[in-house]
Amino acid sequence: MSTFISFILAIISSMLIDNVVLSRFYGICPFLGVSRKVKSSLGMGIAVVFVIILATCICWPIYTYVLVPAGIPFMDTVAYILVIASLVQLVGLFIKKYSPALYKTLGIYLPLITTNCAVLGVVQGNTDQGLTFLNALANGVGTSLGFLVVIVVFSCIRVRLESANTPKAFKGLPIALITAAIMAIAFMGLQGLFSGIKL
Amino acid sequence: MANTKRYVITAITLGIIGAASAAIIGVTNLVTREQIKQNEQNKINDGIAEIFGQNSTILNTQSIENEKYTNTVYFVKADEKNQYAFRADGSNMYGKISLLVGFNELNQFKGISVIVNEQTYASTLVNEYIDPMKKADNKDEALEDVSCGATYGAKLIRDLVNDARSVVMKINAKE
Amino acid sequence: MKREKGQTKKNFLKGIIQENPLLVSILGTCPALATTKSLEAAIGMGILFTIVLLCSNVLISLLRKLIPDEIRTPAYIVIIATFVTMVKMFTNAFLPELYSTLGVFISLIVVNCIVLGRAEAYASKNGVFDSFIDALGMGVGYTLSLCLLAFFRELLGTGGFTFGQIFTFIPLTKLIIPGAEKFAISLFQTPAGAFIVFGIVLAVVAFIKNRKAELKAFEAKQAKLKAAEEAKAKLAAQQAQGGQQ
Amino acid sequence: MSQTEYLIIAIVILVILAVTFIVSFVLYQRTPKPKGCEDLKPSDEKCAGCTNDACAFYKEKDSVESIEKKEEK
Repeated sequence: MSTFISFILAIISSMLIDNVVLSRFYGICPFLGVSRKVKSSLGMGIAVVFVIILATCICWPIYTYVLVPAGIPFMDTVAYILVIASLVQLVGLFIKKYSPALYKTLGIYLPLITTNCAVLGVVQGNTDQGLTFLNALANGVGTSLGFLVVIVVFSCIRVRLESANTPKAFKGLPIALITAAIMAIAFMGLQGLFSGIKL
Repeated sequence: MANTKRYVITAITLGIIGAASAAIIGVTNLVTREQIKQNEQNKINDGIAEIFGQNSTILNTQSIENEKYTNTVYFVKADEKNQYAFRADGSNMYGKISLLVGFNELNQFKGISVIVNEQTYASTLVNEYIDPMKKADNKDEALEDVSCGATYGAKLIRDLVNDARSVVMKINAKE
Repeated sequence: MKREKGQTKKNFLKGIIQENPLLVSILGTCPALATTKSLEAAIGMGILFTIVLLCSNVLISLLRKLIPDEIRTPAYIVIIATFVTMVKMFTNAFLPELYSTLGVFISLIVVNCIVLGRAEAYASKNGVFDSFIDALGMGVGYTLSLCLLAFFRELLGTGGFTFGQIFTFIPLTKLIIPGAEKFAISLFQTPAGAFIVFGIVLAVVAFIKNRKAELKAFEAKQAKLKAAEEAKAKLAAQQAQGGQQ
Repeated sequence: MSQTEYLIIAIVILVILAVTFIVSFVLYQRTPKPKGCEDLKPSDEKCAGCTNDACAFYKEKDSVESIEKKEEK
């Protein structure tokens, strides 16, 4: 029972407290770039959630059962980037062949995910921190859901930002960064949630 | 005909790139492997010096197999008494930490030092739990008030220290 | 290919001013926000980034005729991943503090949009020397903009600069402005501060760009006005001549 | 299973990963877009903010704009 609780706590912790975009800074490029329309950012978020969970499930066993016994743990980055890139292409292939509707919404983001820092950041972070598989999976799920939550919330704000009369120099990206800073402060408030939990 | 020729060339170039990258990584590995091991060893020496004082020397090491991990016990000779230090590794949902836990010849808890700290909240763990333990003059009492805290951090440290204590007890009993 | 006289200088300066990867084309923002907590970490990150960019640009421009067009991107990704692993191993061995402060962000250079972007946009089309200069310009430009961010974040966050924690061969020096420690706003050391500093820096860059554009538009209008007056004056002179004959 | 055998297995797995990546990359490029999506041009609505010029659609976007410019002339 306690492992189940710690699994859920790990998900919530990496989703809200240690949010991937606002406090660990992985995945800022798509976060700033693509979050103009709510629907497009939702599509991007779902694609990232799908790829992160698949990537964690594949990369962690590769690291522990293949690379470490073989004595070449330094090859982890090469293996992860190959796994993530082939995952993205295979998922794209699958979507292209079997579901045109899904391709219409997600198709444009798939090539972007390979250069998305969040996916490799999470996978590399899992093994660098030496997490067990359960914790790594929880970290993956929590991080991707956190990414989805933040990117959708940010795109709602950003839609309203377009109509706000910001000074000429701040139009576009600078004002989006300042709002992201305010969101980061809000998320920082959740910092002490778990250090006091009695288990 | 031209098609297969193109495939052959592609395959050869990719093969060359793959072989070249493997060679580059292999050579860098050979160059840097000793240095990385040396860095590890320096960290452990600093840890032991921190716990047992500067003039401590490592007599010999013995590796212990248990269900979770294989780790080494360091037999340390400090101020003419042979004492023990055990390196305990552990991880929780925030990441891995490995501590060097020192015991004097009467199996009393002597000190603690952090070798590897990959926790996401690395600094909070050190400030809240490990520094007070180091500063406290009565070590055993400091150990108690840390291990009664039931947060994830305290729980992890308590497990590691207890692991170390059990291993050192076993070795002492044997001798 | 005729080499214009100033091409290498222009090619180098392009990376720093016109097409600065971080401040103008806003690429590679992930490590920029994360590693600029201290000036030393920013310098370290910049150096590592420049090394990877130089090696990958040179090797890619060497092999550009060999790699068939269809599988360019996978070959580039493998080459960049190799150099990143090499750099990671060297930092782990010779600069362990830099390795532990940067942590995951050294491996994130592989997915950095600049490295793949420069490889695809420039190195696959130009000669080795041009790609080297372009990579050097981009690397120096990226490092300078990282140091700009880190300068403000560390100055405002801790009231001064500490050197020697990461590059341990420098003796630990703390250049703290006397009395500034009390006014240090520790918000700038947190992620929120990174967003604020980056936003304001981008706003200043946008302001300079708008100002330049206005100046050019103003000069263009002036030139047009002058040209119109000259045309009128020439017309008047012709009529005066016509009148005298 | 001595370490060298593990090493051989690891190298084989890495090669398999690389081959699957390249094969899937080529197949992804070759499969035609689904029927309804031929006209999925990188419209500005989705690609507006993104500055990642290494992405495949970015190149299409340039080619699309260059075609439009030619039509205007």
